[in-house]
Amino acid sequence: MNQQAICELAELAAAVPDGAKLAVAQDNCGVSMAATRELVRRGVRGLHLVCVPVSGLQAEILVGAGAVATLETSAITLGEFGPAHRFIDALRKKRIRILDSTCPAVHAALQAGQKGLPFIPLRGLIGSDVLANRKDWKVIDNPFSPGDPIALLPAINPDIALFHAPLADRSGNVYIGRRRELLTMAHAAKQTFVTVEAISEQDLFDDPKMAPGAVPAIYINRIAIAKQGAWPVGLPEHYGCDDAALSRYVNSAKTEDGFRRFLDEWLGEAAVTV
Amino acid sequence: MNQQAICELAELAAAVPDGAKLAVAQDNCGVSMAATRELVRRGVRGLHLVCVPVSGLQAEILVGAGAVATLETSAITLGEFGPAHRFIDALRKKRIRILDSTCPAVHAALQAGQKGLPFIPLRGLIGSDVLANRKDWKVIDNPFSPGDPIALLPAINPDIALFHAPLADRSGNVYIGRRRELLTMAHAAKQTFVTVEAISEQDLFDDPKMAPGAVPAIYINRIAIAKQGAWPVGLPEHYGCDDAALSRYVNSAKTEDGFRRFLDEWLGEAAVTV
Amino acid sequence: MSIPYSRTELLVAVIARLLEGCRHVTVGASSPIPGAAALLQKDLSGGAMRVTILGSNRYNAYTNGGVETFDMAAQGRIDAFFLGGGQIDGQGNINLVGTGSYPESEVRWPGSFGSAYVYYLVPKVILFREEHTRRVLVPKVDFISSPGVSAPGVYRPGGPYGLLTGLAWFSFDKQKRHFRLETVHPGHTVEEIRDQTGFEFDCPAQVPLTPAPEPEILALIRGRIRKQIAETYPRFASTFAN
Amino acid sequence: MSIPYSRTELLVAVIARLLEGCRHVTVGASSPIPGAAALLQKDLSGGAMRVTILGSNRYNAYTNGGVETFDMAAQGRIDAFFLGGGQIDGQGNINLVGTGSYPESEVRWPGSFGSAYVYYLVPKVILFREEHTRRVLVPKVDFISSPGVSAPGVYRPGGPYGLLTGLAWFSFDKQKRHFRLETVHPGHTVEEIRDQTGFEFDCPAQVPLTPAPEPEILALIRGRIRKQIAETYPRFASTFAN
Repeated sequence: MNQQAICELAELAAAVPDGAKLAVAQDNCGVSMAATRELVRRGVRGLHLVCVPVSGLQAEILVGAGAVATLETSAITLGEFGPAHRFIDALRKKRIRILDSTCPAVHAALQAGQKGLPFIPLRGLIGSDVLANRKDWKVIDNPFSPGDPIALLPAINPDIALFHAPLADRSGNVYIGRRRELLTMAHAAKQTFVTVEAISEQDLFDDPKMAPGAVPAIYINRIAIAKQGAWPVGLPEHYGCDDAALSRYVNSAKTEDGFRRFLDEWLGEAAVTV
Repeated sequence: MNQQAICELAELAAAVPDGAKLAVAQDNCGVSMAATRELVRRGVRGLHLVCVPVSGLQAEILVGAGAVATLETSAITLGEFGPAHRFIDALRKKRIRILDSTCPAVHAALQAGQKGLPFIPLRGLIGSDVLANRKDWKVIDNPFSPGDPIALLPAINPDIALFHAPLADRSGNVYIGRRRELLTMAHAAKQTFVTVEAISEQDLFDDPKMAPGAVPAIYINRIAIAKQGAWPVGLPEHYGCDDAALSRYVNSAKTEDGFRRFLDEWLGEAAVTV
Repeated sequence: MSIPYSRTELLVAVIARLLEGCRHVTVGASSPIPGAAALLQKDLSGGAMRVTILGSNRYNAYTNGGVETFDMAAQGRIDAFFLGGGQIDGQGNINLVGTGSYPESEVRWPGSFGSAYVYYLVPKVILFREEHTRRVLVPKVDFISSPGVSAPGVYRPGGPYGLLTGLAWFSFDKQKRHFRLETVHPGHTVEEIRDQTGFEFDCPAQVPLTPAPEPEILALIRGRIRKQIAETYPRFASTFAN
Repeated sequence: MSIPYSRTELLVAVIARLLEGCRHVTVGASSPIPGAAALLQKDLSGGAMRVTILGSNRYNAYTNGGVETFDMAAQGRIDAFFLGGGQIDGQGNINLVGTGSYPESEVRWPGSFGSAYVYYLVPKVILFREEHTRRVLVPKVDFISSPGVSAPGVYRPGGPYGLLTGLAWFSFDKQKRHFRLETVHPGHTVEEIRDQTGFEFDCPAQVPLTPAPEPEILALIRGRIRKQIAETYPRFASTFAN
């Protein structure tokens, strides 16, 4: 972390360059919708979005806003609220390149990135069209047991990992609790940007009960305060998802026009900061 | 975990069969010296001891007592207290097979075990005599980048992981805090046996601050209470190592006779249980 | 004399029976009926069976992030799991991606999730899809998110145990690579199943009816289980008996 | 006019200078002098340099267990690290395992620890061994825990930066694959270095003396740094000035 890690939301978004390989968290695991809005506001383009391992509203909006060139994910789902219309439309119109994956493959490739491995093997996959369509994956014969084919995945090292967390401290440590994929993302990524509900005046490492759930400051490059920063997605143990807002979104996004109207309104709202 | 996870120390030790591949933690990370004493008392033989990634008094005593057939470790050290005489003597007399390793290789191979991978690649190693002496390791050409040799390590899946922790609860969850290698050990091992300072009446998962530092009960097969169970090794945040006892040990263990006298005395002491 | 029950209640009871003897069952996202069934069997087992429900806080004791489910599957610590599919074919192949040509897809679904992995590794994968139509149960899936069977030599300790729909329960024969109709749910017929199924399946001369839930099972479902599943699926729990 | 100082204090000051410009330095187990030096340079950098001391509680903010040090090294997040060796040879090979034939070894040391990895990956590895004798600095090590240089094609962003002993500081030339005598510690001579070194090394016509620690550096070492290192190495801190 540099000394100026704590910054404004707009600065954080401005530091995500066009074309970046951006890793984002799954719903209810720390989705920074606040930063997503700032990214759309600044008109980011050409992202390679890596969903860890799936995404919902965040990917759907970034795709709809034309910010995404490549989408690497195991699924895009808005769950019971309905289809991800903008995602489906972008695929049909060939506006994005899709790298369909499977959850453990995203996790394993990020863990390879975390460990500085060039690749990692993974079971499963063989005989699936997921593998058949991933020209970047390989199948080799297990060198320890001939006649045992196994898939190899190249490591994922995102340029930037982006997520939302309940708490950071003044040293730049971020609390994630049990949401360990956020730690893996931060380790694997070149830089990590985080929005948080609040900044604690107490150092997380001064409390032996908090330290095990922390991402150390050395991995964290930017932190912006964004209260309710996951909204309308939820942040477990803090707030649930906003069902009405999500239903409204899915309804609006059925058409491109409807989505544009949604965007105008959403971008018009001021970001909630302190 | 089965329903009878909480048991007596002697039962725990009796459940470690001769010849087991036993993974143990490094000093100050949760060394179960209490279980080690019970293992020596029951006369366990033929262990394949995997030190994660190094060991001290625990491996030294198990080797000295004749319990170890194969020793897989990145180092055996008693630090400033002096040489590990019984370890050195056993090597010289060819009483044990040594698999010299390097710390990140032990960690990576256990992580492969945790993930159910047959092997994992690792950087470094090439050109070292560590690699040259590990006939179980291989070097391949990186399939993604020809001309880039890389080592492959087979996964380590211990029969039993054994460590000492500050706390367990009645459900069988065990608190390890920041000592995450203990989690990896438990995930990779077929069974996990733990000694603890105390049993909490509160479920660790009922406290969101404790849960991130827990090994879930599903990985835990036996738990025995052993107060000061790491002694004379330390348990950070609980007690330091007993310098006088360690110095005394190193002094005794200079000769095989001296070590035998130490053992007699040590085994004569009652285990501290509740 | 039998007590009236809903289709949801029948399916919960059927799945619970299928889980008998499991030590640990994991239920994926958006799976309220399998979740309720797993909790029911856990209750019936006297707590001997463990249940992990992804998306639940109470029934999820994982501490290594999202990867832990998959690592556990690979470790052999998950005995049963549930998968669905926009399309399922007679060889047990499942498609969670879309119809028509890939990647443009005529109909696009969310994606493969963890199917291309857990289907290989979990011994008892129960395919569960309420809709039983030729749209879903097809001769051949358009995209194989995960195959029902694998070539010899492919590491595959897991695979399909059977297929449960709103109309019937089929077992899967890994050797013969196809389904066998085992029971038809009360109110439905073998002819209806044939009409609505797009793939060939084995069919014995006499197909028994799926047993109705016993009164004490129904009472459990409507009582304790409904409360337990409400933590993860509140809306589902409120429409349980419909 | 110079203030009297101990050899320990000199070594701490020398290492601190070598660490200038690093963003993050990690110090392994049983390394009190490198630990003190890293804390000194951190202080001099105004906190811009991060220090991780394995074995410390205060200077260790890791949350992923023992593997995190090695993963960080592979990520390029550690700029400098320290290694020693029972034997070190003129090609920068280090031996932490033992002398004579392997595995019986005439003299057996603890083992290679993480050297067979970090030596390849950390850009600035400082070899540090106080004992400067032909027993330690040998023509060829008996066991290569980790090689000083690697064959072309081997992934190796890291390696030896130099060798500091109780008598002198050598830099390492990766192209030429050998050491160069840079400075001799006050009170010692080039002849003494030659006598005590078992391998060939480059030696300029004039070898400067290792600069003595400035008074303000000595004051820092004896004040703040001594207190800070006492957390991890209490006994060492109490014998600092001896």
